[in-house]
Amino acid sequence: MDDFVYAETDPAELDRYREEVETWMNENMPRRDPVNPWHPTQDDDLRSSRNRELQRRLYDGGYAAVCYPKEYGGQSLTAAHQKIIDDVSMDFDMPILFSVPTLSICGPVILEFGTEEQRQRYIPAWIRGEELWVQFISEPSGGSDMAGALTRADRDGDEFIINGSKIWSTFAQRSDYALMLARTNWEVPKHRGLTMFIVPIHHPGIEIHPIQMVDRTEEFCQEFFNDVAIPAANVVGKVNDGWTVASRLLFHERAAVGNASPYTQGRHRNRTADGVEDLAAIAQVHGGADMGRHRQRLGYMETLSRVEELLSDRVVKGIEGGFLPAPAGSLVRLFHGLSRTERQTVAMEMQGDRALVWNQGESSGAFGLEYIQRQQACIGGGTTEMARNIISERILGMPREPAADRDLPFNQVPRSG
Amino acid sequence: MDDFVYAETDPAELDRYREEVETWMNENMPRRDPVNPWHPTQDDDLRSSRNRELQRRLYDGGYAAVCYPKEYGGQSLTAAHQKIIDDVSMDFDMPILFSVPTLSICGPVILEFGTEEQRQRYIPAWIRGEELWVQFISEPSGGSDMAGALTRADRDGDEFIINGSKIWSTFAQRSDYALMLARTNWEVPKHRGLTMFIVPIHHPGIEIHPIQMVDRTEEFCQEFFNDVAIPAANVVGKVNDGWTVASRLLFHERAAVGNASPYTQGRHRNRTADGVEDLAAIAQVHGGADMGRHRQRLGYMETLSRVEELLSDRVVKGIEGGFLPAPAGSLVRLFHGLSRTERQTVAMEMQGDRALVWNQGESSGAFGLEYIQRQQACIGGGTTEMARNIISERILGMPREPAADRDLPFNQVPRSG
Amino acid sequence: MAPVRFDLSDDQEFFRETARRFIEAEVPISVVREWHELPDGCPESWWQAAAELGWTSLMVPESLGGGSISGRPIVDLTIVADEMGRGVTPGPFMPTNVVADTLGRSGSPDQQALLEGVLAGEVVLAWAFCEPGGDWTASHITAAAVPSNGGYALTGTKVAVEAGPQAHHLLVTARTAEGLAQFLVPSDAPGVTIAPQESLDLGRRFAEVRLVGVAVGPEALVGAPGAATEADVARQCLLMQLLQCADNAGSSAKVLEFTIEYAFDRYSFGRPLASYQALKHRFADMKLWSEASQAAVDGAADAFADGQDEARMVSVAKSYVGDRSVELMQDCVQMHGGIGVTYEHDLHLYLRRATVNRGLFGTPGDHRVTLSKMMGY
Amino acid sequence: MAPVRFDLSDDQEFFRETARRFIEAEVPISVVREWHELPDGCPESWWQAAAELGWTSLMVPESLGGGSISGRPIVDLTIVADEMGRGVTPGPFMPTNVVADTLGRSGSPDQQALLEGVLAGEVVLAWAFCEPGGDWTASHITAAAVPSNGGYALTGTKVAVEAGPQAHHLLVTARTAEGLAQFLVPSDAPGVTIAPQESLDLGRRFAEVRLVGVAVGPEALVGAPGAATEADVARQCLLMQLLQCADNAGSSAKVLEFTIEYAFDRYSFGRPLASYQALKHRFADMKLWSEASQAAVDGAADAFADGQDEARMVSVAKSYVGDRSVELMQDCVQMHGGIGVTYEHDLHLYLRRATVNRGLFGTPGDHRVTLSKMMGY
Repeated sequence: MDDFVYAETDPAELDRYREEVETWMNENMPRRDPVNPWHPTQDDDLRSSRNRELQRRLYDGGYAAVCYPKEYGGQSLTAAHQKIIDDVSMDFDMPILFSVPTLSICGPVILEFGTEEQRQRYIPAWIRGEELWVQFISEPSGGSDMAGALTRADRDGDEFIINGSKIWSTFAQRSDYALMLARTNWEVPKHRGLTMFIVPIHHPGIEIHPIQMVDRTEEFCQEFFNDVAIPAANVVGKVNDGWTVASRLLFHERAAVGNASPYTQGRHRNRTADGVEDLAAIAQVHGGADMGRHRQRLGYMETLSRVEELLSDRVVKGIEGGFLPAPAGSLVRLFHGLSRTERQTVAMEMQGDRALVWNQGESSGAFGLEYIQRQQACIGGGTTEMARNIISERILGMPREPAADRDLPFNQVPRSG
Repeated sequence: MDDFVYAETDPAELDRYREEVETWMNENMPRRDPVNPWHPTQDDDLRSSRNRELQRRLYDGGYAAVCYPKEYGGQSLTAAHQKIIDDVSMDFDMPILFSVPTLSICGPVILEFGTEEQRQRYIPAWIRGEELWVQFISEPSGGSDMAGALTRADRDGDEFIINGSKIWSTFAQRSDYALMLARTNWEVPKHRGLTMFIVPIHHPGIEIHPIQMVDRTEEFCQEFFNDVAIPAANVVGKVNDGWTVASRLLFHERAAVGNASPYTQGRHRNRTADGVEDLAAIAQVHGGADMGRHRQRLGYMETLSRVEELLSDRVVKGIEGGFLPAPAGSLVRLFHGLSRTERQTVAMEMQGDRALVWNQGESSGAFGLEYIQRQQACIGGGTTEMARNIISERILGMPREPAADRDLPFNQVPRSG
Repeated sequence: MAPVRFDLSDDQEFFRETARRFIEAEVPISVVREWHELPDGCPESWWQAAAELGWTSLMVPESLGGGSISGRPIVDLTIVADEMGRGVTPGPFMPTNVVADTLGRSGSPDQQALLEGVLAGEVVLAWAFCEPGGDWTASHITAAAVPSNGGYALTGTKVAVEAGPQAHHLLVTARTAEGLAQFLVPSDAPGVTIAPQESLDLGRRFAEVRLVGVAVGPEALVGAPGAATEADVARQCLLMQLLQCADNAGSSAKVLEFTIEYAFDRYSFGRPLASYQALKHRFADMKLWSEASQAAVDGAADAFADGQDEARMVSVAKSYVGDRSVELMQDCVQMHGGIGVTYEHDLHLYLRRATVNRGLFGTPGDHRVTLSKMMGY
Repeated sequence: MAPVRFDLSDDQEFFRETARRFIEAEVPISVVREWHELPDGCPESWWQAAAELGWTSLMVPESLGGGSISGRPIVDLTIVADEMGRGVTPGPFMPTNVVADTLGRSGSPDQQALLEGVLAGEVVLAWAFCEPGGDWTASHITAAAVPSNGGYALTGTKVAVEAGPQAHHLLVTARTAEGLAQFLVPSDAPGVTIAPQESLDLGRRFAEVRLVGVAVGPEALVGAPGAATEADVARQCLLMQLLQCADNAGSSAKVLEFTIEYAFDRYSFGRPLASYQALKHRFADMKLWSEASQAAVDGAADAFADGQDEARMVSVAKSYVGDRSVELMQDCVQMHGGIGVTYEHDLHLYLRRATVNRGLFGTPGDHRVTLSKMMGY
């Protein structure tokens, strides 16, 4: 089964729910400070993080991860309900850190492949805000080739011993557990020798190094594993069947990145020009002689952001109704990457020189910084190149790229220099 | 040898030559009618064509195909001299029809691979304006895969019997001879079973069907061959070595399309917005509220046309000096295709509604017609896709595309449905 | 998998299927080409058959014999436009429905009586709106309606009047002392000259309409001059723009479909075109444009049907679909190579029509300016 | 095959080679990163060594101890700019040369005496030109030079003054009753406040320069106010823009080189990235942009050296190179994937600098407007 579960809901019920959510949020969630908003990623204390506290509040109110089944702490509601919560929550601080990957990526994977014990043990802990998860999937040598993992897990009695390195995990240092893909058989083609594990992050054998991004923030990490022993009970799905699990994980990642996941809570906001309104405001300030050009840009940005919403609704409906295959999430992912880079370019252009050279303390430089990092939107969570492969091969059914490693035993596959 | 022959020439000599050419043209060539210019392709009478007459005038004056060796009717001069003639000739009617493919594509091929008899027999006839040539290379089933020719030439004593079909020859019905690529061996891989022939076009066994383009003009033709007997003496190069000849032919075609050939005479002009000045004029008329947008477009078009000139000079110099490999002509071809389609799009935009719906007799519709045909600039003379393959593979040295037909006997190669 | 709405009711789905089968049976491309030679662009009998399927009744109130399929007539209308785009189907569909909508809403009983003929496909309506050099907004209208013996005398020149050559009645937008006004005028009224214009689109018909002191009675007025008419005109523009977008979404989806087929069938260097990654990635982009265009059209149609923010959403659609649809078709021409720029190949028929839809009633650039102004800039 | 001019004389080629080897030996990227911490962006001693290679003498007349390599100093200057771009090499190269050029042409003997220090790399010059919200043309200048006891009092605010923090003297552009004028002012003159600004470019230094009633004598005037100064300012702008373009042509060529290498070395799904056609075609476009950028820079430099149509050709270069260089780098970031947006990777150092070069002294869009106006529209 390659799509989400949705239920029919009548409009009246949804209107009622919206009112209910609005009332509750007003009474229970902190309003977003428009001037100097709190950014979920700013707060870096592990145990008593604001994200965990806010997640707990949602849980107590019954508005946490509402698409999850009741028995695991959710509400068994529909994507429509979650969307209402997201809309309303735009004016409030939300525990965004729990949305990706914990609830939207790791969550559905455990729901689908986890043992009942694993589900009982872990899912409620997320929804109550007690545990944050990350993914240990990408590797320094791997790029988009997730199945090319070199990290090894060698069986030793009822344990597996992990050695190797993973990269691009989000805030691993602040998190508790990770879903990790490791190679358990080197004698077979790459897809058939992988296994998915649940790994406790704060383990003596695991070193975590934050990665400094171009703007010097440290959202991502690289991890090094030295003889990390993991109980066999932590295997997710079957041993050597990890790729089945991983491809579902990647599917949910695309959905999350493409705003097509019903498991995310709230919406991420950008430091600078997130909405087109923000751009309009910039134009007001710096417009002047360039009004003609700014109007074209502004109108185009408004076009892209509206069409992006409409497309993502269409894709969700299309997958839900079986009109579109599940990989259609890649359409949203591709559109998002392209429109976001476009927006950051336009924002920089509108800011003018101030985005390039600014007085100490001025905020205009952030526009320049976001511009030089704009490709992140086309890289993170699966590159736009992979999205185009998926669209052409899995939606349009075009022939797959010849892969030199398709049927070769993995230990014979050519690798980076 | 994969590049043109150039000679050093001192600037003073060139200035003198320019004056000489100007004087001569003023006295001997008909001035271009700015209002209702003559278009070399309009005139469709085979024998007494204006192109032939103008070519003869150039020859009598000693300004025809000046880069050709003296012994074949040229002047053994340099590309710099030809460029001067081209510059000066912009104000005069020129026999453009002889430039491509006769002088710039077929010419160098005969120079390089033709027997002395062939050279003596054919080259002077072009330069004197007596014979026009075309190419019979592309085939309906072939697309960019010139070496996949299905037209067969079966040996019969000292003749070859041709059967099959060719397409995209330019004004074949007005021409005299063609360079034709045909398959003489089906048991070997495609590149090793081809032969190049000189074919008299007006032959009972050859049917010529003009192809109507989107704007209903008929520049190109398709030909059908039924048991056309060609003497073995008409083979160019060696039997079954036709691909060697053809790849040189394609090289010269790219040079010609990329304005990098020293063998073309004069420059082709467009029916509508050819120069940026034309665009500026349109903007003057229809500018109005869109001034801001038009300025951006106009400035960008000026940018592209200037850079295109500079790039093509650079590439000619680069190939000449051995700084760039011969395939660098594809850079110019690619730039040209992209800038031309851009210009035709902008011209249509500037014309506004009049390019879409117009009163009978108004000329503004031509802008709409050129817009819907704009891709011709990215297709004719080798597609931009082929140019990108050439640039990445032969200039950047990237791995070639896997070809299913590389080493397969041709009669076993998979073909279009 | 053709990109149509995913929320069609069974009735709407049946309506769509019927339209598609009707077009495939009655107006295959070969017939479209034959009809290029017809002065009206299509036979009257065929238009009457189309009308029987409800193509002219959707915007007409039930009280006047019309009626929609879903109760959301605008959505139903885009379904037909989408299918007509897929078939580059000729016919006075857009102007007839747009004018019929206004007559149904603002017309006098006498004027509404005309709708019976429209429902039967016997009466074709055209909208004489844009003037030479005009910008497709009411503000540029200079045609004058001067009071004269109890009625008005209309004078002005209108261009790109779709269905002008075959229209029986014209809705003429003009200025009066009381503000903007619209008049329903018989095409053969004295003083009216209708000169067919040439168009990039070989299927539909356009005309220049010259009015020289055309005398009409007060009963020719459609609705009240001033604010009411301004609102009618604004709605007529939005409706035309929405239908143009639906038409282009349908035609570009269709072009993409047959170009993808071509890429599978066509071999180059022993491999199908569809196996070349550089082309696959461009097809992926085109698929994205096509799906997003459909989403934009549906979003605009819904906004219109709900009366919520329709001006913005229609401009968004025009801004997005206008550009993506023609760029998609141009890249499909490129994918076809030489054959794609021949008259014999059908591609240019789609591109011609889409290019006209893109430009009339405002280019994408124009609509971006509109959107920017809506944002107060 | 790095895209440099194909018509370099042996002397020029030697000059270029020397510059490249000097940069590779003295300022490898590791050193560039260390120098980010230096207040002046580079050690004085290094700048003096660079000056010994002739980096500050090209625009200075031989009579004053300067001299070019080829007799076409502007061309020689772009050779250094291209190499510095390839190395993202810091240093007050652009403003020092631009101001030195003006002093050499219009300066008084006393002012020209300063050039000796410039030639030795001991004196750094900056140009205090653009004002907050300014458009990089003389017309926006509001800084005032008011006559006061025999000399002038200068008042105004200048921003994005390159090399401002380390400059010994400032060339200040201001208005007088006689028209536009320029003054050579010691950085430590009373009333001058130089506040370092932050920049996307971590290598070069910029400052805001505030002048409050700065008293200068008549001898501080550089050239004659009015037309003569207008011409000097125009030339200074063109020179800065040309050097920005040469810098970006060099840096984007370098980025493309190491990204292509990466594509050969990096394997994905058992194949090098360089074997994927979708990427190959993008690399082909980038190669095109890179070669065309070099052609545009060389064309502008030649036009400048020949004094023929240089304003147009420099705007053409800024319009083309400005956009293509940063788009090339952004696509190279994409080719690198995640590692390309890390601080540790060098790519962003190039992109930061190229983005600043693209924007200061007019964006590509600004220069397209300029070109359009040159065409009388």
